[in-house]
Amino acid sequence: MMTALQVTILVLVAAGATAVVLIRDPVRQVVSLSIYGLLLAVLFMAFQAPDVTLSELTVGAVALPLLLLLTLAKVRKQEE
Amino acid sequence: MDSLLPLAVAIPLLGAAGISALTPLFGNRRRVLDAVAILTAAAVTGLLVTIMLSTADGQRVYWFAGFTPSHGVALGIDFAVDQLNSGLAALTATLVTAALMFSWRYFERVASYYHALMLVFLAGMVGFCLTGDVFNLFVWFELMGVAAYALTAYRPEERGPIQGALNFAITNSVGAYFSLSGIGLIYGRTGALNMAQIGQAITGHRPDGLVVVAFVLILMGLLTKASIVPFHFWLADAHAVAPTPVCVLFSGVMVELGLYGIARVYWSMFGAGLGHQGAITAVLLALGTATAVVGALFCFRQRHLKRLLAFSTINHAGLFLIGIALLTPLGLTGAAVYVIGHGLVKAALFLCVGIVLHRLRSVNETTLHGRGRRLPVTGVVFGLAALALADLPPFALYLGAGWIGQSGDARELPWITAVIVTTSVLVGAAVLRVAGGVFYGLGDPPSEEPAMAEEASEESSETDTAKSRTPLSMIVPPIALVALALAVGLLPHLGELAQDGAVRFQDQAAYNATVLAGAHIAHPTALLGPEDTSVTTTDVVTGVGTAVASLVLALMALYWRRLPVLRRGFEPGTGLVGPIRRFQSGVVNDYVTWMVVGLACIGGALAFAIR
Amino acid sequence: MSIFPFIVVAWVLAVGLYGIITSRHLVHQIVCLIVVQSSTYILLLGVGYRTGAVAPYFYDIPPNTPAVDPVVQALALTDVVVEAAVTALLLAFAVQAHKRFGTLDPEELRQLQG
Amino acid sequence: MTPSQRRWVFLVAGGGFLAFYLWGLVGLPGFGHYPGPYGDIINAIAVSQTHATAVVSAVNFEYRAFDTLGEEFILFTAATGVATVLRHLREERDTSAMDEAMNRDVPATSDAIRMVTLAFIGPTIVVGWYLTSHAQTSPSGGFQGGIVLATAFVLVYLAGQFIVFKRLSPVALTDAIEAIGAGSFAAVGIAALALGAAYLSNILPLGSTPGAVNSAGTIPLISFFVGIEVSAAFILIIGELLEQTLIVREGNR
Repeated sequence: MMTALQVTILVLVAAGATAVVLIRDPVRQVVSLSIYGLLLAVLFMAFQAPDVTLSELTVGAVALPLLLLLTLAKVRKQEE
Repeated sequence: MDSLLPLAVAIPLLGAAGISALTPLFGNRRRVLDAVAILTAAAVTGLLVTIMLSTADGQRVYWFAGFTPSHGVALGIDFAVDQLNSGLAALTATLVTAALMFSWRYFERVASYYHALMLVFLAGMVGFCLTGDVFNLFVWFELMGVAAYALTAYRPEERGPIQGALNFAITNSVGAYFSLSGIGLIYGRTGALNMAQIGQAITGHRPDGLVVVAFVLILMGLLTKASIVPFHFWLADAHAVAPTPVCVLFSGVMVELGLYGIARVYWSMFGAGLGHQGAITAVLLALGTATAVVGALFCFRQRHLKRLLAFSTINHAGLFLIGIALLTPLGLTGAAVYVIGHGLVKAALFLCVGIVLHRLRSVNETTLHGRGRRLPVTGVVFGLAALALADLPPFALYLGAGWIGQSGDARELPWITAVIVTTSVLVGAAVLRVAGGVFYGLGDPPSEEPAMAEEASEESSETDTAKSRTPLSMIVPPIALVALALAVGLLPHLGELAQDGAVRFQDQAAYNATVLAGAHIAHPTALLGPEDTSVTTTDVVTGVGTAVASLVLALMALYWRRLPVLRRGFEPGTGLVGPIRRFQSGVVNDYVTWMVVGLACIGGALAFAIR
Repeated sequence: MSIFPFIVVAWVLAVGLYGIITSRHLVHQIVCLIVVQSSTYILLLGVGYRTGAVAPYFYDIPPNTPAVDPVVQALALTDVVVEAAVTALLLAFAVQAHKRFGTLDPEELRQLQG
Repeated sequence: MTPSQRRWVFLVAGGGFLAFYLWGLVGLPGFGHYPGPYGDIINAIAVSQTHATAVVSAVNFEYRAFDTLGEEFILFTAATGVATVLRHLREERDTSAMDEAMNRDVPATSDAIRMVTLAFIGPTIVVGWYLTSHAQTSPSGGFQGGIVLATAFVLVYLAGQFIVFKRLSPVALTDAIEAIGAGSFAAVGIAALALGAAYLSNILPLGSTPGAVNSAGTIPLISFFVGIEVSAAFILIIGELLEQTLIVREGNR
């Protein structure tokens, strides 16, 4: 049996993944990826996985968006 | 004895970490790095040969952290070592040693990163071979993948390596995530990650959707690594641009590891539970045949030497898959011997191309025409290796080809021999054409491909300047490898030994009992019986015939423009692949699309058959 | 209803693949690869979940309380590290690709073909 | 293929794939019905066997420590790979370009922001250290802690001091520290072999009280090495990309 929280978060995760894919502007996409990472972290909390939640927060919501933004900044500089 | 098993992975990992850690101390003294790397790889080779010899009397199982299974449930991770996988691991270590020796003088400048990456690559491949845990298999798959992507882009100042590495990394990552999804599915059913335990859990039930889907998904990553059509597109892109010593490992063992993975996953996990051998044989045979044909056709029309050898690897990957697909001990025996012979010979060919690049600064068959006459020794080695690749006895390859063909005949699939012979003739002819044209100046230079000019000019910077002589450290490894391929072919009782290994590999009940209950099975039995492995006159005649036919076709290609009839306006090979050439578009989006198409087709076919 | 989380898994995987094949920007493509991989976390943690069970930490709860599967959580952790590692490497490739080709459109990277 | 052809091919094949995958997924026991036995057995024995109350850490650093070893080396390899791929750019410029770039590219950070950021560095290090050292008791471990520790260095950068960032983490040294972290993990396994136990066995005393910070033998030790490895790897990767962002050579296309 699923709790209402789990169902809600799952719907949000599905929508979030779709949004991340459909946003074609890379910078906005990175922001959406960060939000998607947060949603996943909440989902993992609801799945009783605090350890994975912490990793997803540090990696998915912070570290990877940081790396992506650095890459985009580099690319933008080159185009100037 | 058993405590040697973890060392086969731990030593190269420690070597890699040690090299990186010591770089601040030895930064500029690269001979120290070279020596540490070569010694590490050589030690691992010795270790794995010892391990391989110790498996003759039965499988060895090693439980990490000492967690032996209780009541048939595995708590930890195991290495399950038999003749075939330890032999493949030993081949891997041999080729890494040869490649590192070759690198001694090959790179003008080389950072410690190269040595560390090579050793991690070695550790990943050995771990992949030996593990008995399916998630652990995925971990080593990823480790060798990440090392391979980085090595592909080792010359990032050029366009080719970056594009090749991107295509390689994205396609293989997608494949790996399919595999991981399959692992998740099967875990959800069985609550196990140990292959033997999973196999035991799904045996005896009617195979349902979950088992079929998990099987196909796990195969995805392995088929991609094995460059089976339509998952093969990345291979030529990556092999053509990676540094030559790295190509040796890509073509010589990495692709073959994907095929090993397919065999391992089938016989240690799904074989008994899935049943329906006929359907699985049909699907795998179709994939293997398509791969062999596509690889051979593309190979023949290439002018870029590394790309030509890369497509020949695709052809051979298809032939190995045919051997596995027969599901007979003899088919697997043939594939195993074929893999070893091919690994040694293909490595030697790549190293010879490396020497050509080192001395003549080009890998373009057209511009190199005749210039290889300055490299007489390399020419002889390349020519011999090319003949061996065309199944000339007594190099080991003809045995593998012969046994796969024999096993096909026994299963009333006589066309398999025809596929092996015709595609081997095409590939052998392409490589012999290079040997004759480049090293002996025979015939006319083949016409230039338009896309070729820029590519070849980019190929030069592995070595900074053209050298006037070939260092001994570069010519000895290919000679040794060709000699080794000859020695393997002449080994007495090779067939019986290899087939013993194959039977053990295919006996899933014995595997389960050994891994989960620590049993010692002295006489394993495969589902299908072993066959005669004596070397027949037919094998020798077929092998010689293939080599001679290759030679004739190669000479025809070289002297095409001087032949009296049927020549104007038609370049041999081009007409055959024109229509399918645009599939190899270089765009990774296309490659991933074809992967999904392939997955849907394989899945659909098996779903219809097994449902 | 108990299949719903797994439908989300399949959806996330398929959407990520769609993103990869339609992408016209390498960084976008790499992000789509992250989405594909995220489906495997949901799958792993989903199959290890048990209704009403607690997280497998027995610091302040008695050891025999029903808990969810710790193994899939360890696997998901490994998976997250793999994701971070592969993404970092791909981004380094993308930086170099942009430098060498002057574009990040996969369609325009055509050094190797045929 | 043109993009629209590709999209159509994918819509057909992807539909087939989706149907196929769902066919497999419906065979699962259903959400909330984990069947066991692996996890249940681990849950039942891990606390008494390893004295770690965080069972996930027990799996990561003991039962399946060999996976984690491979995983750490994946990160090590990726960091090495990033350094390999971006190294030529580093060699292509000289140090004066870096100072110029500093002047040109980094907008002046206001003192207020700098102070606030600096104030965060201390707590970040504390949190990272806590996470790294409590793998055996609570949901944490070397991986999460390592990333948090790496972000402390990013804060140093945000405080406006790329030079300080580079001085705190020169590439060769970070690389060496990373290698020592990963290598020590592999060496812990060898130490067990030397003592006659299986590779990666827990050879240290487990401590008397499950849940104590000094309990669980090699689990906190391995977590510590993982923490070193992960933080150094991320500092290396972030540092390489930061350098890319700051230093752009003129006309190198």
